[in-house]
Amino acid sequence: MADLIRSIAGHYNYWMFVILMMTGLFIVVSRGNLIKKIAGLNIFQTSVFLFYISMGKVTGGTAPVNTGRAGEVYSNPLPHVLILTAIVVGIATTAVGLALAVRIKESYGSIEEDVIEDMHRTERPA
Amino acid sequence: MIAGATAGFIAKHLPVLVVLVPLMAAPACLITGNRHATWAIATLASWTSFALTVALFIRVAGQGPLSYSLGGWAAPFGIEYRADALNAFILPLIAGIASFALPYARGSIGRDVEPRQQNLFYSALLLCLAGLLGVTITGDVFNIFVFLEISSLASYVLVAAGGGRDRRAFKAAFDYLIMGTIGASFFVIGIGFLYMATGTLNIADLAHRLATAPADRTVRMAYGFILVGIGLKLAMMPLHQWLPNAYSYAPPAVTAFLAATATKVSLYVLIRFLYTVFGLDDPFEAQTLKLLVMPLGIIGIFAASTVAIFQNDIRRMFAWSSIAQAGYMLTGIALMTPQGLAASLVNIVNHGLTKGALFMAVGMLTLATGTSRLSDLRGIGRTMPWTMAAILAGGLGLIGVPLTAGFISKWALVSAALDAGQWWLAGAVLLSSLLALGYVWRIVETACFGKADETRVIEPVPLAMVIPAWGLLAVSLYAGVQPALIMEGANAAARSLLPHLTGVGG
Amino acid sequence: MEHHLVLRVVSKLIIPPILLFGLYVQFHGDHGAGGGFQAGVIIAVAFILYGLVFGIPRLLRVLPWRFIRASMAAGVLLYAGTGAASMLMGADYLDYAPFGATPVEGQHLGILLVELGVGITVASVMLAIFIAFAARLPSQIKDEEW
Amino acid sequence: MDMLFQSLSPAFIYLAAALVLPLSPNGRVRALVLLAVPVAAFASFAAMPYGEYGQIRFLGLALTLFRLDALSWLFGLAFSIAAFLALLYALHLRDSVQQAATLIYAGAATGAVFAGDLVTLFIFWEATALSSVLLIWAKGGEASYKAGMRYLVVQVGSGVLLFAGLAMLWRETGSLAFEAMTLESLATWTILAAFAIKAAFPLLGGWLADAYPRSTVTGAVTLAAFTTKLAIYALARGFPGCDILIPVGVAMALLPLPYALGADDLRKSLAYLLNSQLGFMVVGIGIGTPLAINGAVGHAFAHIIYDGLMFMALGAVLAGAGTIKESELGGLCKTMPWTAGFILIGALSFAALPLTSGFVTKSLTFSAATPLVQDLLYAASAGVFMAAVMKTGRVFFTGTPVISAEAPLAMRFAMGLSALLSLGIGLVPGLLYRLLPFDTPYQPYSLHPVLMQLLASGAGCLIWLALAKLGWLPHELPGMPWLCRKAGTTGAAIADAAKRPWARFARWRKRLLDTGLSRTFRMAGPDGPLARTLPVGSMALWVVVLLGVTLLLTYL
Repeated sequence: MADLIRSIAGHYNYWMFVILMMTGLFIVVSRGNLIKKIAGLNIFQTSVFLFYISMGKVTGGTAPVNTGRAGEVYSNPLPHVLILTAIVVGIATTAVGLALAVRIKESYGSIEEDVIEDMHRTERPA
Repeated sequence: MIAGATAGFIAKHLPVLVVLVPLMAAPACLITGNRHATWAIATLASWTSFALTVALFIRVAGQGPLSYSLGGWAAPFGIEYRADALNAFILPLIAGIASFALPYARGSIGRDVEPRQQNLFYSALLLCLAGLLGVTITGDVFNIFVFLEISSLASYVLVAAGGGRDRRAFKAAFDYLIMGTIGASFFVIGIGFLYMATGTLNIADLAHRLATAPADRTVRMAYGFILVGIGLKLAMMPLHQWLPNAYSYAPPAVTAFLAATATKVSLYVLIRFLYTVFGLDDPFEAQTLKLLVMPLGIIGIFAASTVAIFQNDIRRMFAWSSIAQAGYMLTGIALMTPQGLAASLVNIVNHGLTKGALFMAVGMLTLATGTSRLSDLRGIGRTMPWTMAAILAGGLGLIGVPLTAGFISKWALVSAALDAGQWWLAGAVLLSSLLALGYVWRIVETACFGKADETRVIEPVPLAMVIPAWGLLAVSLYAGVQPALIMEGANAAARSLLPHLTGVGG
Repeated sequence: MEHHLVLRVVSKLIIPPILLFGLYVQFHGDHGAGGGFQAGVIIAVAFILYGLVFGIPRLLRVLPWRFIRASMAAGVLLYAGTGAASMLMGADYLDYAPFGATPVEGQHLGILLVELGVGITVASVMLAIFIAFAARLPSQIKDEEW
Repeated sequence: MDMLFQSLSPAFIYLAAALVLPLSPNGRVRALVLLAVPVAAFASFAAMPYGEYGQIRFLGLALTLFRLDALSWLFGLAFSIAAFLALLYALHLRDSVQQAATLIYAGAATGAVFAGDLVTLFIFWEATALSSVLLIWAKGGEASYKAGMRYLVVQVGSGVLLFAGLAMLWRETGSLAFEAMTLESLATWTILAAFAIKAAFPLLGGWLADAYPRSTVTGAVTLAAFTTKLAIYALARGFPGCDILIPVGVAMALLPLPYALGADDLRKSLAYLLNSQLGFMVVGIGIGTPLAINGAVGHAFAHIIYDGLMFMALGAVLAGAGTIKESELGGLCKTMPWTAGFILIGALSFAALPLTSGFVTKSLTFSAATPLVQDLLYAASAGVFMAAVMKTGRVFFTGTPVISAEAPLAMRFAMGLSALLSLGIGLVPGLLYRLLPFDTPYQPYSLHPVLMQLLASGAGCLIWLALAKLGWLPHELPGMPWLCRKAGTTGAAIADAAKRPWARFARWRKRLLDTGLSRTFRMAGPDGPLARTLPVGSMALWVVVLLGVTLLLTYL
């Protein structure tokens, strides 16, 4: 039991990752508002960032900047570098998603998915 | 002298130039405001990169795999571009389709994008091309993710470009974006797990370490996430729902380009991960292919073909047919034999060519009549016999009638299934051809035997659309008559991948 | 926005240091914490602040739309061009060694150029995103909406 | 160059001609070009030494595009003649689609005959199906469209069976060569089934009488020449001496006859007659001795000509009088004397009267058969006489003349040529015998066959006259199988009782099909759960579900 608790507590970063991921996905699944969906997507992506960053963290390590002092412990910089790219990708995705949401709002007058689907249903010729 | 030096330069940097040419042409298009100039740049870039991919294919076929390290950092540490029999086989398809899609876009894009913004459209198309080429050629798994996202973001924009004509394109692009991002995020989580397990991102290095280390839960998690993430991008059956809308509301040139390349590249990534990275030496991985991917592929073939039969919109019908075709490719991959893999690879290329030509022809039809609904196209075969002939020729390819490219793919898949002792699969593939016959027949029936609407106005189709569509169709027909080159390429690729496979299958 | 004197004055005071800090982060990146990504965002923030306080039209007078779009492309071209230049000088793509007398010196220069390209792109893209959304507002934000 | 030219099957001459056809001006020049095609095709292989040409590798399979031996040579000649006559007959047409379809159809049939392996056979087999259906559709109208659809389904189905069979055979033996087979495995049974459908075996041949009468005037002539005879060739090549074919062939010769007698539509009647003639050939193939094979093949050759002649003549009637219903026609020898003369020769050939081509070829088979089979076949001959000579003869030579125009010159020319050929073969049988695949001497004009044939014909004539006297002649109740109608009230009651379970089955099948279709539509139709555009949320949910399933598999 103690082992279990220790293993759960010891991997708290992964638990956070899982919780954030599920939260994000839940929002995408359950909310009909397109902006909220994008927000959910962002939370989901953030969980991925967290996953990578915590993966590269070395306990007691500092940022991998060469200060000239000997014997310093660095965190693994590679996941951080990767996640920088992933953040940029995330921003780009959010921007495109928001732009699409704006265009949807302009052409449909709504960003609620069910309203839009209703419009589709009525305007589609049989 | 100069020519020699140039040739040497190109030969030395071939793998990176393939991606770099469209990647640099994209911002150049952005700066050049003039739409004719941007079109010229884009076309030139795509044809150049097509020539480069062909050169790369010839070189790899002759001299074996080619490795290129970016920034001078050697392979496991720096990013490596690596061309081997597999991706050198896929690359010409991507660049080639783009080379046909760009002239086609010049004729058709005026309907969807206003002249002032066409340079943005072309640069998005080039970015998408560069992304797809990058995914295919890179030897670094994280780099795959980055290029995948470059191409995906560009393709969301390209799909949304159809919104000028039909606002549903916006919603389709939005759905595509949400789903694509979830897929890509799953993929990147999978890569994270792989990195956790091995500490490397280089494909060859990963393959090596995973082959020597026993597979643990982390690797299996990685496998699951990557399978689902890529499955989403390639429209594996229950994850396909983004595709029909995206393909039916995007501008015709975009649909033709994406249908022929985007899902194909995702399939390539799947093959790369399954056979090179994971190598299927963990029984779990083989088990998943057998218990999950194979059934999903077959369900996809039948369900999507059945849905296609009942569609009223031609583009939507062919979009569903694309999902069914993805099913064929998945079953080939899941056979886990060299023949099955080769069958999938042949199908990737042949279906890419056929579907590209088909969507181009349908685009011509849509442009001329202003509709893609079958019920509005009765008797169109009499007013537009040539376009209908092109659609019919492509449709025969989807059914798999002999002398078409589709026949070669089906033949390869059926004989692979027979070789693997999967009689029922061969039967299922043949049976499913009847479904394809069903939806192609509906088009022929409506177009050729329906009562024509006398008041219909037919607008002239620009030559810029006609020539690429027929060109691509001719290529696909040629691939049906002379399948040797594609078959050999696919066989070489399959052989190069399967030494990894030990003790599985049968 | 005309009446928010405090905001206007503070903005005017704070924008030059932001830009300066952005430049510091930009050019410090090759041997410390910093680099084009961060600097690009910081520089963009300066302009976004200007746009927020003084309105998009005035921002577009400072930075014409055409200029922003061109610099998006130019940044990418600078990045990719640097790599291509190293190819032309006989090394692999993105291998900056041949730029200087020694490989280390060359890499300094190369990274500087690449980071500059990244910075320009990031800054202009952030600005473009901001303007693309903000310019869609029907009118200026009014006092009573704050 | 010479090698390349030689290695191409004559089929490609037809196909190339079909390709350039739309480019040539639509007039007399095209007509001449069209007529030159079969001649050129025949000339291309007529003098070539026997052997296998055009061996290519395709998908790792060794294919033989062009195998020339005695059997394929003869069928090649027969198809060239048929194509020539059909094109000549259709010379007045200005319909590119029909002309091209005819060329492709003839080319595909020729290609199938020269195919040295099963894959090539399959490809051309399907090509005949696809091209010939155009000839049915060319007539236009709902009925011919639907008939064409049914025809296509059957023909393509036959091709699918052939493909399945050849795939299995390849698995078993590793060979794709198209040689004589024995019925010892599922593979060969499947291939036989494919041939059987195309040869219109009993119960499998419904498509024939369904489709041919619904095609165009000229289309029927073309259709009658190729499809079934291709199947006969395939049977002669693949299953010679296969015992089961003898009873099947006898049944095939007998069963369609009542229908032929009962049909009011003369072309339909002719289609049934054709089916019956195929039975004679199938018997010959089943017997399998050199003499019998010679008989079957020779009969197929002769049949192509006189059957074509009959379809041409009836087509001319249809074109001239506007109807082909027995009940609406009469006295045609007054208005269409040429046609009447030609059709008489065709009908006599059908009935295999001495001095006609039908006699000299059929008697080959007869003399190879056992006495029982012989008697049954003579009985069938009597029926053929009734349906061919008496039934058509009555329309031409009795009754009040209906208004009708004589056939155009080109049509008459084609009919005359066929009639001449039929008589020529009948008078100088050695001409045809020399071409037959086996070298067995035979003299048709000996006492027994001549006598038997005349007896059978006489019996047929008498029965017909008796029926006419009794007023049981079929055209009082047009359009239904004659036997059922003549069964009388009690017979009708029995038939009704027998029909009931069948009707129930048919209803049940229809309901099953209907509900199945509507269920499928409800699932997969545009608004069905499979095809509906789901909200993004549900799509994302599927991703999670699939991930869950995959990860669950890790615990297995």
